[in-house]
Formats: sequence, structure tokens, C-alpha cells
Amino acid sequence: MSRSTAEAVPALDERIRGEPLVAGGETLASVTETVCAIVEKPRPPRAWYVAFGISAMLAGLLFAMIGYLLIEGTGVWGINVPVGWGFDITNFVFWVGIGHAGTLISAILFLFRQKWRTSINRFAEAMTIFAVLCAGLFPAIHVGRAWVEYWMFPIPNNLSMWPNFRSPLLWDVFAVSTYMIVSLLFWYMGMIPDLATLRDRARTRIRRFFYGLFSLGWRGSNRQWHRYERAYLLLAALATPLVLSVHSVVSFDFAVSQVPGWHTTIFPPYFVAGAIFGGFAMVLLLIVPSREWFGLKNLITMRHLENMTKIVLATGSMVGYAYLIEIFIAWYSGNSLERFTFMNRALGPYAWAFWTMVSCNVILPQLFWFKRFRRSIPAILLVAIGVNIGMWFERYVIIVTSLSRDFLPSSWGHFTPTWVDLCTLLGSFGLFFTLFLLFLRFLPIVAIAEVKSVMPEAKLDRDVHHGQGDYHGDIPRQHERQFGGPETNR
Amino acid sequence: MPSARRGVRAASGEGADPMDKEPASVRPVFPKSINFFRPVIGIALAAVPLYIVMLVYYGNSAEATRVGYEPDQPVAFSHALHAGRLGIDCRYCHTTVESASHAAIPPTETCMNCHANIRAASAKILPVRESHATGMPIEWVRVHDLPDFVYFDHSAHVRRGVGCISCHGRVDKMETVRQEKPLTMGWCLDCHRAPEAHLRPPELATKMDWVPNEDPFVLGKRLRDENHVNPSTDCTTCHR
Amino acid sequence: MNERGGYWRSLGELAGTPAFRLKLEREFAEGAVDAPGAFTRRRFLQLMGASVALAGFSGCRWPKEKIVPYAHRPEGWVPGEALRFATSGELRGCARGLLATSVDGRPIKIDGNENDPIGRGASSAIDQASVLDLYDPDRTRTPIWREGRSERSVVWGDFLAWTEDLVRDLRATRGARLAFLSEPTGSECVARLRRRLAAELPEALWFEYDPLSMDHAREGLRIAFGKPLRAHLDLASAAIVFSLDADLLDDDPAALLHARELAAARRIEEGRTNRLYVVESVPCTTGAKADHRLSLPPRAIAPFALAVLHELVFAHELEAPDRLREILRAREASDPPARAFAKALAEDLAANRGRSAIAAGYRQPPAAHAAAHLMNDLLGNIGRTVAYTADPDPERPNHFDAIRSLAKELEAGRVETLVVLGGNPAYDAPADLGFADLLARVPHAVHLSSHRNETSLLAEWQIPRAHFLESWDLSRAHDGTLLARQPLIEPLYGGRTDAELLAVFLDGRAAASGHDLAREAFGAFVSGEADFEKSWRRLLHDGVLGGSARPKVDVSFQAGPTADSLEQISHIKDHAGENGLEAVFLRDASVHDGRFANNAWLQETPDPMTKLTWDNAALVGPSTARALGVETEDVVRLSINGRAIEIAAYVLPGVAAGTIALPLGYGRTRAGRVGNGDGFDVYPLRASGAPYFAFGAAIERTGRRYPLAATEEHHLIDPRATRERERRVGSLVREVEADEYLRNPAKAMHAEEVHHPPLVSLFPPHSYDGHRWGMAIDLDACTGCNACVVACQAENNIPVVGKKQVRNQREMHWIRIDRSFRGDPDSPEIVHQPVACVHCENAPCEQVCPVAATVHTSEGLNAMVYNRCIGTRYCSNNCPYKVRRFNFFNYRKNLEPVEKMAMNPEVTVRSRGVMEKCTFCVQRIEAARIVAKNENRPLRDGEIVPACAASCPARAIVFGDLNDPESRVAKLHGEARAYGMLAELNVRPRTAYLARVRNRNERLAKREKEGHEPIHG
Amino acid sequence: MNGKWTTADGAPLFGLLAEFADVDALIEGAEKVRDAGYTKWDAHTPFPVHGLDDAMGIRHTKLSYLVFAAGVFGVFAGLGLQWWTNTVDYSLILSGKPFFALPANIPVLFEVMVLFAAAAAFVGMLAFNNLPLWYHSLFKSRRFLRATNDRFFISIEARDPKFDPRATRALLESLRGAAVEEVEE
Repeated sequence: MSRSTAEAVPALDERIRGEPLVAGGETLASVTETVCAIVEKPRPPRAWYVAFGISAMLAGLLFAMIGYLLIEGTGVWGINVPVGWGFDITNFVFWVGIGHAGTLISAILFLFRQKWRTSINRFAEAMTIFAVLCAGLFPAIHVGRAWVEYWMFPIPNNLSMWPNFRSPLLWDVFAVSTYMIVSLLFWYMGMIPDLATLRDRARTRIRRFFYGLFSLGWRGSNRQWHRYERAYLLLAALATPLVLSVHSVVSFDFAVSQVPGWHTTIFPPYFVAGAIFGGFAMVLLLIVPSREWFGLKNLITMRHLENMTKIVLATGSMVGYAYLIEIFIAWYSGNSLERFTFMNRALGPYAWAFWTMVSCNVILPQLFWFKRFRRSIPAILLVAIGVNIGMWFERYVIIVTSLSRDFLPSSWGHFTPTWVDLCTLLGSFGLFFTLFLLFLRFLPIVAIAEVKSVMPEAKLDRDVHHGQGDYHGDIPRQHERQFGGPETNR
Repeated sequence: MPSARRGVRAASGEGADPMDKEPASVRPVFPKSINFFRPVIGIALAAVPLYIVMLVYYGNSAEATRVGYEPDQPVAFSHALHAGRLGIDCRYCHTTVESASHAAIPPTETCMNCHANIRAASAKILPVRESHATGMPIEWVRVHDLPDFVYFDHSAHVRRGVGCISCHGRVDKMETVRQEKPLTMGWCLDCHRAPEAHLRPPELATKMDWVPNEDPFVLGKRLRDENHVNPSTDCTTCHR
Repeated sequence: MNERGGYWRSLGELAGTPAFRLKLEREFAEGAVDAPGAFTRRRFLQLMGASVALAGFSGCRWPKEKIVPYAHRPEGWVPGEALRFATSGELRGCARGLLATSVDGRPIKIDGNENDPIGRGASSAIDQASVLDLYDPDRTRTPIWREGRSERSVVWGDFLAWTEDLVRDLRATRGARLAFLSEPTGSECVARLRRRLAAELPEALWFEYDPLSMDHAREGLRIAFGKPLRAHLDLASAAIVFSLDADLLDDDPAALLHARELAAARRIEEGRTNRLYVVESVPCTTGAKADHRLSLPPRAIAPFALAVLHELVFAHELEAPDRLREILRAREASDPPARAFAKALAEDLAANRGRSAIAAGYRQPPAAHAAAHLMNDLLGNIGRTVAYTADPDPERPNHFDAIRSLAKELEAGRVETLVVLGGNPAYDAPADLGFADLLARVPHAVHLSSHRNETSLLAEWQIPRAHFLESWDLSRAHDGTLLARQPLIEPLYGGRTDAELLAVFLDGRAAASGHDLAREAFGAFVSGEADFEKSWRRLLHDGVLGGSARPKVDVSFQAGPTADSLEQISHIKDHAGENGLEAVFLRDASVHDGRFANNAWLQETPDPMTKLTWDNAALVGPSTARALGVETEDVVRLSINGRAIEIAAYVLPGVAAGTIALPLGYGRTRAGRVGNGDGFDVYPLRASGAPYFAFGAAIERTGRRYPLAATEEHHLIDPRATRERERRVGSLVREVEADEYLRNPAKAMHAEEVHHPPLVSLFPPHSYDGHRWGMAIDLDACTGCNACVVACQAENNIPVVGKKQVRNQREMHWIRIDRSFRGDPDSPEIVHQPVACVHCENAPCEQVCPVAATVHTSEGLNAMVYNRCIGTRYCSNNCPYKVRRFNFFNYRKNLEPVEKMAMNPEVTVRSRGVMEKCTFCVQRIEAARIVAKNENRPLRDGEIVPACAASCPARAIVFGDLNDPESRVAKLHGEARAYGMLAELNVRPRTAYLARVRNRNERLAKREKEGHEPIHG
Repeated sequence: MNGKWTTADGAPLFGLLAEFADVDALIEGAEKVRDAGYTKWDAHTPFPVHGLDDAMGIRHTKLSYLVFAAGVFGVFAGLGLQWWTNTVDYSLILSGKPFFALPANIPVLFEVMVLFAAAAAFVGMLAFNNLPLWYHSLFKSRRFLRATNDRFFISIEARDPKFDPRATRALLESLRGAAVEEVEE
């Protein structure tokens, strides 16, 4: 007790001053140096090689499984009638969910002028791209006849047939592909100035060529910055509703259907919250080791991590609330089918999955009420991993338990995954991490230009006197620099 | 302390980058000429995908893959001669066309009905005579080949007055039979949705050179009402 | 000789030209789509075509197809058109008149012949599946001669050569040391030849054996009336039907007739309600239909008959000879439920004299049958609801005596040449005879068999047996009506019929062909040469010779012998005895006595009661199972006086306490690639003395488990789910009490209604002018016999997926029969409900399909377009009825060409990755429509009959146009009993179910209500 | 451009480049250059410097209107596509639903709208900025390499009507902390 009061003082003090977003007295040059060095180093840390080796192997496994699937048919999975969707769509929804934090951090936090996003948004966006890639894979391979999938796109053809725009699956096709494209644009556009930086520092011809090619001849012209920022703002403004729409649409796959346990109106917000929740957990999972390996502790500070844990806590509680309300409504509606479905989830053959979900998604994150855990790397990793497991099981519970026992008891059934199911899931992680590790190796993993723009060096001294521009949050520190005061922690 | 970081001198004084000591100019990454190629690159970026799309689209279209298919047949049988110049009715050989789904390819016997004495000696019909003698069939090459999941019924069309030429073209002008129409689903639908243009008095269905002596649409409209021709576009009409 | 070669040769003969073969190959290169391999090939070619096209060329397409017309087209043959021929199949010595549909010379579908006295156009699951036997690739393709260990495929000529000396010797020795073992047969050709045999080779011995013999009934009649007879029930005019362990509706030569008449006599709308009492040890379809069902152990059933007689004689003063009164005096049923049941039943019977029908099952001892007929006699049913005809072969000993005496002959070595006409005695003869060893010792054994089975292996000669679709014959139906059998296809493997082989032993090389034999035999039925041809043609056309049924015979009751036999059973204790369990040997609904073990359709057909596929199992009742500590899928060691087997257990509600039921016909070792090793062989436990019941069975658990593939109650482990299931079943499978219903139909129906908000739709309903196809299924008629399931499979090219897949719930049947229990698990009420796609007007499956592969037609069919389907399975997930089936694999990959011949060219063959489901047999709808249009007339009601409806013996399924108020289906939809399953979802199903009617006897009903709390749905 | 000016060693002159060490100097410089009435000039910074736009007197970009237009087009394209394919060209009876009902079409409509707008934002930005432009004279300057790192620059092009080597250089050198150099064409 006494301890907590003891540390309450600096905590309070800190809330007033606001912890620096960039610590360790970095300069413009040193920021550039820190980030670019990662890419320019001849060889990354050994840990990177180990991680890459493993993920590449798993990715290989994934493609082997897909090959086997295409040759033999979807029967190699555990699915059956009634459970027509098993791991395939579970994985899809899981990965799409992961894919949300990225654009969310970049877009929504950008619109809210949350400057702390600048050091992590590049990570998050990259994560989004790769997660959505993995996600897109599953709808593509889950169909019985992958070779006629192009029928899902409105391409003129000599059958004069069109896709059915009433189908939530088709909404998915549009939502996910749009999301993929927009996220890519957003990511790439954000990277152009940093690629230019790399170009200008590049020593070898190849690097100069490629970074030169992709930086599109960016020369930091302010007339270009002007339009660039406008475009970035617009993209952010577009991406924000898009993020929300994508997972709402994914939730329609279920909400629009008949199946008890699927046919639920709260799915869209509930799914979005869940997506953000899982997404942030994944960001944490990725960022914590990276900042260790690549010495980014000064750019990605404890404050960044702590802010994210707070979001995890918040969204986790929303998800928990959704679980409760679902059960309440099932009871309150008086619909006996609904009631049974939820009783069955909690106490039926899949109870183990249900309780895994609850403990990982609702109970575990409660740790973050305590600052001690919010700032402890092990705790953060533990929760991050737990939440990812929990979120996967959330989708599994929703999809499998609902299908396994729907209307006619005579056709009730059970889903048991096969080794192919398991290997495919594992493999999808392999693919994801392979891509991410490549990103770490070859691209600026922190948005250099954006970080610089929130550094003291980016600010005009005279702004203190007439507050022009839009500097929020750091004014006290600004003030302190003007009139001397304790240097930020060295 | 921060003020120490002001000014060029200080900055370069850091010696952070050795560039200052080197000559003032560098070679740019790309030569000046590249800017002249920008439009070319731009156009290429736009055109290549377009070309691929077109390639796939036309590649799949029946016009590219099927129409004009004209395989060699085991017997040099000329529809132009038999149906055209001699004016033999289609139904003389394709007997079941009005009563069954298949317009049966005639058995060798049918040929021999005439050729037993007409041109019996001709080398051209040697394979026919052989087949008739040995009972071994003549292996004709299928020209109009619908996918196996399509169920087409000749009688249903001929009895409503859809002329042979609507799908087979002027067979009476073909030395060897050739596919004239795409026979794609889209093509079938066009007629099922608006059959008027292809309707004629049922008894004239097999008449190759028939032309309406009035506006075919007016006639078609009338025939459609008379013969209750309401083609369905339900999937089950052709797919079962 | 190369087997395939032989096979094609015969095909060539059949079709006259290799044309046929080529045709086949193109016809069944078919599929909704090609597998990826082929697909990419096409795509590639098309792409090539594209680039070429762009370069200004064209005409690149996938490989050539050939059209191969006949050189000489057979008379009246139209390519691709279906022809139907009357013919007949045979089982248990009773022929069944059938119509075989043939396309381009391939028989592809079997249906009942309207003229058949028993089927009246209906058919059984076994009839439906018989076409698959024809194309079984495991059939023996040539005669096989065995010398020691070496087997040689030879030709028919070799066999004839071998018989030459034999026939000479036989003539000399008047047939000495020659013996025949035949299955029961109604064949007139065989009968004729036997008469010749008796005359020309008097020394030759003739035995007849059927492992599922019904001779106990025959013996019972001999006791009751002094001569063997056949009994015929007229359920149509019976108000009360009482079955003593008799499965009248499924396991009976007249089952189809019974099912139809029972249903007809229950049309409550027409004020007809009969009442069915069933007393049985193991639930069967008849028990499921019963208004009152009593489970008793086998031994207690005959005594129960006496208990009923006791009530009739003493409580209701029926006239009976004094000696009988004496025997019956102390014969009240001992345990209370049975007594109450007997009293109530007797009351009903007495109240309906001359309007009741009583029958005992063939498993019951002769005395039980005698008792049943005694009741019929006392109640004055004879001549009214029960009639008798002469036995076709009064002299023959009953089957079990026959096989026993044959065994003696063989043991004594008095048989040198044994000719086995069909059958499989080495497998199914009673175990105590050790028949296989005896057979192995016979110097010359000849086996006529379609497969190289357990028996053929031991014989010196095996001659391929012709399938009935390859045979000429004349054969007698159950009631003696003469049926024609004509081939629809040349014998694929040069098979011979029983008669043809028999003739060889009389005439050697001079033996007449089946065709001639049949015509000879027919000669006896027509007067004079003049109209022979005419009536022969007529016979072949109708398939039936009108008025040839055996005349009914008058019978006089033999009090004495009956009394004696009743005396014997009057000593049996009617309560479960101290001496352990009692085993019952059952005929299996799928494989019969084992002969259909290699028929994949039947193997995959779920058993009407257990819903098991691909296996049999030892069936025990719940309470007995609990007592023994046995659970479903436990492997148990089952021993009956010395002999023991291991078998998986299955807990089946309704099996009588202390009873263990053993379906015969599984555990085959030489059935073929389908049948080998399925299930467990229980014949080793079966003794010729006690062919159907065995006392003193002992069970011990082995601790091992054996996976069983049942199509229901997958993983239904937790009690919550069990309770939920039983809670729901009431509203899904509705029932009404007859009297309540008659008083107030609407109210009676409402009882089971689920409460739901008013069914309003956001959108105006789509209007279907023109036709509006719909279906009605009368649950009160359905017996759960599975005929529709197999009929659908045959009509719609539904693949077989095998045990492993069924276990993972991937069975493909478009129509399934849901079976549910209610009430006390040890004597539950059982209901069957056929479920196929109900073609919802607001079909949930349609809107979720991203490519519109399942849509509504303008006539309201929920069409499934295979070639558009990409296989997301979303439709199946969203289908409340779960009637959609998915091709998880390419289930046809390993089909042999000959198996593909069974396929219906009118229905697309679905490939891997495609969803499929019931289409209301749209191919039949379209065919009928085109015919009607070509004839410029509207479609008539009843003109379109889906395969399921066509096969249904009880006429429970009706299809038609709901827009036509006069159509039968529209009327049925209008009836008060009609309801839509899950209609509360507002999916507006096009299939209406008619509630099951329970016509209860108040007295018993009261007891039952007090008695049981419901469990397990 | 015009060969009017040349560098010391006679090469055609692109313009003058002034380097600054920090934002404040840059802003001041920019304001001065703006007030001097130059038009063909620009500032180069490693990150967007707020206030610089005003300092340079840059007019507001039209990009937003383009994006809006694209979005509106997307709405109609998305709606039109669905309406034409499912209602006009091949209308199928699905779940007894009407052939056209807006609710079912909204998700796709929205996605198409976003797609078009986003694409417009990106492509528009490049187009307005005349990117990609892989070659630019300034890339010749070694100092300029730090424009993407930690230095700030003002470049005045020789083709500016008010450009005069001496006068302009004087102006630039007068700016606080500026290091000036010539950049050749």
C-alpha cells in the first residue's frame, strides 16, 4: 500500500509533464542514423536469422498444405455437414482482425492527433498488410473449386452470369480487397520520404537504384510536402471508416445468416472491438522484440507500450461486455434455440474452447489495470500472446459451436480438426512472420520523417510566444526547454 | 545546451558525416534521360494489365475458341451437295430431331438406302460401304459440342419453329460442317430472352433458304403468340 | 484370360458395335466440372487460343470428341431416349414384378410394376439397389475350375465338356450320388425341370435352404390346418392389427402390400383409423408404426399369445374346445404391463370380430403361429381379413431339416456331385453342421454364383450366375401370380440362370437356352398354339399374367394338434429366465442374409432403427446395457453354449430386457471389395436347432472399442443436448391423438405448435403464376423402409462415400429418414420422418451464395446449379434443414467403367468441390414438360413423379402443382394435419408434413401417461 | 530551360541552393525570399515543417476536390454495377427477395466509393507533385543529400524572372545561418 502511494507522486508528476515521445536526447541526424542503420547493417542480429529460418519453414509448410488441399479436395480438413466452416474461416476472421490495428493506429490515431503513434505506425501498417494477406488466403482456398473463384468478381463473361451482390461473402470480397489496396497505398505513401532518406544515404549501387526507384524522386520539396500531407490526411480519413466497415462486413457473414449464435445484431461493433483488441496485442507482440533487437528503445518508449496496453485493456473490456450481453440477450429474447446455443457453448462439448476464450480475452487483460504490469515487458508479452490465442478461439467458438448444433437435432454434429487443419494454421503464422521479418530487414521500420516532426527540433522557438500550428500535448516540455529545467532522462 | 546545436558550423563540426570534405557535387541515382521516358513507363503501366485482361477475355470467348471449328470427317460427306443442291430435307437423315433430344446422326444404313445404287462404285463412299458391310460404325468428329452439364433438346426447339440455321448456320452451303455460332450460355440466353428474331412457322424449321416475306420481328411476335413460345431462363431448363 | 477383355467383349455383343463402348466413354467423361488437371488443360488451350486469336487465327479448342452412330440401328431405338421393360426380381422364392428403365442398352433404374400384385408399382430398397449388383465389378467374369489350390478361368464350353461323361453316367445310374442344393425359388422353369429330374433321375436328391427361412409359419399352418399353406393378410379391411413379433411392413414377402394397405386404412381425413398392436423383442418398422407397442423377450411372446387367448376365451366368452380352455385357464400374463396390454388388446379384438388381423413373425416357433391362427379362427377373421393359399411345394421338408439332412448325406459320403444353385451355404449354413468342411470333402461340387464367395472357393466348379436383368424366366409372386423375367442386357460375363444350369445336368450340350425354357414353361399357361405368341408378347409387355394368382383355399381348424403345440409353449416361463441373456438372430435391412454385402448403396443405407451404416452390431436395450456395463461401440465377447464371437455393441432403445439382437449377414470374408470385413459374422453362433433364438448367451467386455458409423446421434454425449433434442422433436415431428383430432383437428394440431411472432416479411412475396411445385409427406403412412433413400440414390447418381466419411457426417443421401424415440427408453414410441430439401420460398441458402449457384426457378424450385457452384459451403451452413450435401472429395475417382454404366445420363455427375441436394427430380419435370409441350397439352397432375414418391410402398410422398387446387398435393397441403417443419423461421417450405396419428386405446393410453416420463428424443 | 545563366565553370545554371541548420532560420529565410517576390523557388525539408506553407505563401491544394469527385463517382459506379448486373441484365429469384433493394447493396457501394477516393488521393498527389521524377538537378548537390536527413534548404531556380546570380546570391547569403552554393543544370 505504502509503495503505491510512494510511486503515486512521480506518476502524478509525470502525467502533468508528459513523458517524451522520443527519449535519449536524439537529434534529427541520430534518428535517421538509428533507423537507417538497421537496414544498412551488413547483417542483422542472430535472433533475426533464427526467427526467419523458422517462419520460412512454416511458410513452406503452409504452401505444401495448400497444394495437398487443391489436389485432394476440402475433405482433407475436418469440416463436414453441419460444420461446413472450420479452421478455414476461423483463420480468415482471425487474420483480418489482426489486420485492423495497423490502419487503425495510423489512420484513427492520426486524425486524433495522437503524436505517439508516429514511432509505431509503420510497424502496425506493415503488420496490417501481411495479416490481410494471410487473411485473404483463406477464403481463397476454402472453396471447393478454387479454380473458378474469379466468378466472384464482376468480370464480363460469355456465360453472361454475374456474382450475387446480396451475399455477405461477396461483400467480403469487396471489403477485404479494398482494404488490402488502401492499406498498401497508405503504407507505401508514408514510406516515400523515408525511402528517399535511404536513397540519399545509400552506398551500394543496388540500394541506390531500388530505394531511388521507389522513392519516386522525392526531394523533400515543401510544395510537395504540402500536397503530400493533404493526401495523407485524406487517406487517413478514408481508411478510418474503411477499417470499421471491413470487420463489420466480415461480421455480416454471420450476422446476416440464420444460424442461432450467428444471427446476432451486435456483431459489427463487437467484431470491430475484438479486431482492434487482437490487433494491438499483435503489435505489442511484434514491437517488443524488435525494439530489443534493433535498439529502438529511444524511439519506441515505454510510454508507447503503455498507451497500447491501455487500449488493449479498454477493447478487451468491450469484448468481455459483448460476451455478457450476447448471453443476456439469448436469455432475454426467450428464443429457445438461442438459449440452447449459448448454454451449449458454455457447457457443451466445446466448453473448453469457450472458457479458453473468456480467460484469455476478458480475465487476462485485467492485469493492465496495474501500472506495474503495463510497464513490465514479460507481462506485456504474456497478455499479448494470451489475447491472440483468445481471439482465435473467439472465432472458433462462434463458427464451430453454432454450426455443430443448429436447428434439427437429427443433423447435429461435431468438428474435429485434421493434421492438415493444424498445419495450415501454423503455416499461416509462418507466412506472416516471414513477411514481417523481411520488412524489418529491408524497409524503414520507423516513420523517420514523422518522428522528426514531433521532435523538439521540429518546432519554432517563436511558436511559444504566438501559438501557431497544432502542437498538442508537449507544450509543457516546450516551455521547459525555453526556460531551462531538468534535462529529459539521459 | 540545445543552443549548441544551432548553426551550420556546429552541425558540420560534429563530423557526423564525412561528406563535407568531399567534392561538392555527386552523380544522381538516375541519368537525366530517364525523365523523358516517364510517359512511356506510365503508358506501359496502364496498358500491360489491360492487354492481359483482354487476352484472357478473348481467350475465353467462344469467338476465339470455337467458332469456325471445321474438323476433317472420315467421310467426305457434303451437306452442300445433299441438303443444298439435291435439297434433301434435314429430317430425312436426322430422323429423331422432332421427337427426341438428340438429332440422331444417321446410321450407315440410311446412306446406303440411296447409295446402294447411286454412285455405288464411287471411292468417296468406300468407308460407308465398308461400315455397312462390316457393321463397324463410322466415327464422325463432333462439331457442335456443348459442355456435358448442358441438356439441350432438339425436339423442344424444332417443334416451336426455331430453324436449324439459327444454331447451325447455312449447313446447306457447307462442304464440311463448320461451327458458325458460339453456342455459349450468353448466346443461348440472348435467344431465350428474345426469341422473335429466330422464330418461323414450325413446318419450315428445316428449310435452310427460307426468308420471311415480312418484318421478321412482326412475324416472330405473331408466331410466338400462336405457338405459345415462352422460353424459360431458369437454370434448370438446361442444367440438371 | 483378361477379365476386362471378357467384359468388353460381352458389351460389344450387347450393343452390336464398339460404338457402344465409345459412346459410354464420352457419356461418362462427364461431370459438373473437370478436376483441376483437366481444367488447367482447358484453360491453357483457351489461352493459347486467345493469343492465337489475337494474332488473327482461330479454331483452337479442346480435344476432339467422336460421334459413333450404329451401322445398323436397332428397331425403334432412339439415341439417348429411355425405354422401360417389364421384368421381375426374386427374393426368398417370391418374385416381384418390376419395370426396368434402360438408356442406350444400359438398364439404369428399377421401379415397381403397376401390375405386380404385391408391389402395385412400389418397390423396396433392395429392389432399387439391385441394378447396382448388375454392374458390380467384383462379379465373377468367367467359369472357374479349381484343382487343388490352382484355379483356372475357363469358358462355358470347358464346363459342358466336363459334364458330358457325368451326364452319361447319371443317366445310367438314374442320378445316384447326385444332389442339388437350391435357394427357395418361384421359378416355373426350375419347377418344370425338377419334375423332369424326378422322372428321369429319380435317385438325385434335391434340397432347399434359406438362412432366413419362414418355414416356422408354414409349420404353424400345418399344425393349425393340417397342411402347409401361405397366409395372406388383408390389412385394408382390418380395424385391429395385432403383430406377434412380425415385421409385416418391411421383413415380409408381402411387406409392400401391407405398408400400402395399412396406410390406406389409416386415412383419418376419410374417417378411417385402424389400430396397430405390436408385441416384439427388437424394434422394427412395424413396431415403429404401432399405436401400442410392447417389448417382450422372445421367449415371452408365444406365452403372451396364450395370455391374449386366455382373455378372449375367459373374459370375452369366445367359443373354444374344452381342451383348449383347459390349457388356457391359467395362462394370464404374469407381469402387470403385459397383463394390462393383453386385456386391452383382447377387448379391442373381441369388439372387432371379423375385422381384425393377427400375425406371428417367422422367427417365432410354429406354436406361436398356430396360436395366431387360432385367434383369427376364434374371432372369425378367416375369409374376411385373413385368407390362405396352397403351398407351392407341400412335400418339401422345412429348410433347416433339409440342410441338416444334406449335411448327413455329405458326412456319409453318399454325394459325389453336389450342385449348389446360388446361395452361400459355406457362410450361412447353421454352425453346428460344419458345412464348409463337408463341402470341401465333396468330390465334385458345382456352384452357380455371381461372386466368388465363401462357397465358390470350396467348389470344384464355379459358374457365373446371371443377374435377373440378364435372365429369361417365369416366376411366381407371393400370391402365386405368374411374372415374366426378360433380359435388358446380354449377360455381361456370360452368366447362366439356375434353370439353364439345371438343364445341363439333364440334357448336357443339348440343354435349351433360358429363353426357350421360359417359353416352354409358359406353354403350360396358355391353351393351344394359336394365341401363344400373342399372349407371350402380352406377358412380356405387362410383365404379369392376369388372373394367375393361386386360388384361396378353405381351411378347417385342427383343434387337436393345435392344443398339443400350445401345451408345449404353455410350459415356457414368460418372464426373463435365469439362464442369462437371450439372443435373437435378425435379418439385416441392408444386406438381408449377407447376399447384398457387396452392394455399396445398401451398405451405406442407414438401418431404419439403428441408423448404422457399413456395420452390424449386437443390439441391447438401455437398461440391459446399464446392467452389463456396456456402451455403444464397446467390443464385447459374446458366447452361446460353447461358440463365441467378438462384436461391437450398440445400445438401441426398445430392445426387450435381457435380449441381445444379432443382425445376420455381416463379417463376410469373400463378398468383394465393398463387403469384405464390414461388421461381424454372427452365423457361428447359430445352430440348426435354434435358428432364431438362443438361450443362455453370455457377454463379457473386452475393453476395446470399435468405431461405428451411424447417421444420427453423432457425438450426442451430453445430457443437456439429449434433453434439448427431446424437447424439440415434438414440434418437428408432430403427432395427433386420433380421437382428439376427430373432435377438433385445429386444436389437436396446435398442441405441438411452437410459439413464434407473426411471420411477416419485409418484402412482398414473389408471385409464382404457372406451376408451383410442392410436396407433401404423410408421416402417418411412412414406415421408414428406406426405399425412397435408395431410389433417390439410383435416380440422381448420388455417390457412395464409405464408412470413414459417413462417420465424419459426409453421407450424400439427398433424402434421409430421421428417426426419433419418445417415452420410456426400454419401450419407446418411434417415429420416422423423411427429410429432403423442402424448397423454401424464402430459401436461406440462396441469398448467401456469392455466385448465385443456387436460385429459385420461375416455378419455385430451389435449383442447385452444379456447374456454377464454387463450393463455399455457405448455403449448407445457412440451411436450417441441413439437407445440402457437399462433395468433399472426388468420390468417383475409383469407379470402374462398368460401375459408371449404372449412372443416369439425365442427371449431371457432380465433381469434387460442388454442393448438391434434392432437386425434386427436376430432370423428370423437364422431361414431362417437353413431352407435354410437344403434344400441345398442359401437364397433368401425377404425370411427374419423383423417384422417392415412385418407390414409396405406403404412398407417403406426393408431388405436384400447388397452384392447381385439384392436385392431390394441393389438397394434402390444405388438410388440418399439414404443417411446415421449422415454418416459424418464415422460410416458407414447399414440403408439407402430415402429422403422425396415434389411435390409442384409452385404457392403455392412461396407463402409459401415468407410467412413463418422456426421455430421449 | 534557358541558357541565360551559367556557373563559374560555364555550365548552364539550375539555380542557387541555400542550406539552413534549423527550422527557425529556414522559416525566416523563406519569408524573406517570398517577400522578395520570387516565384520559381522551393524549400526542402526532411519532414513537413508547419508554418512553412504560410512563410512561402503556398496556395491551398485542390486535391480534396478531386478525391471528393472520385468518391461520388465510386458511389454511382458501385450502385450502378449492382443494379445493372442483378436487376437488369440477369435478375434471379433469390430467397424471395426483391431484385433491387438498397440495403443489400450498401456494403459494396461503400467499399467501391472508398476504393475510388483512396486511389484518387494517391494518384492525384503524385500527379500534382509531378512525381515520379527520378532525375532532378538538385540531386547533383552533395549537401542536398542531407535534405532528407537533418538539413533544410531553399532553392531558387535560374528560370525565375527575378533571378539574377549576384543579387539572388546576395539575398540568400543575407539570410541567417545560410550556406549558399550554385547548382548546375
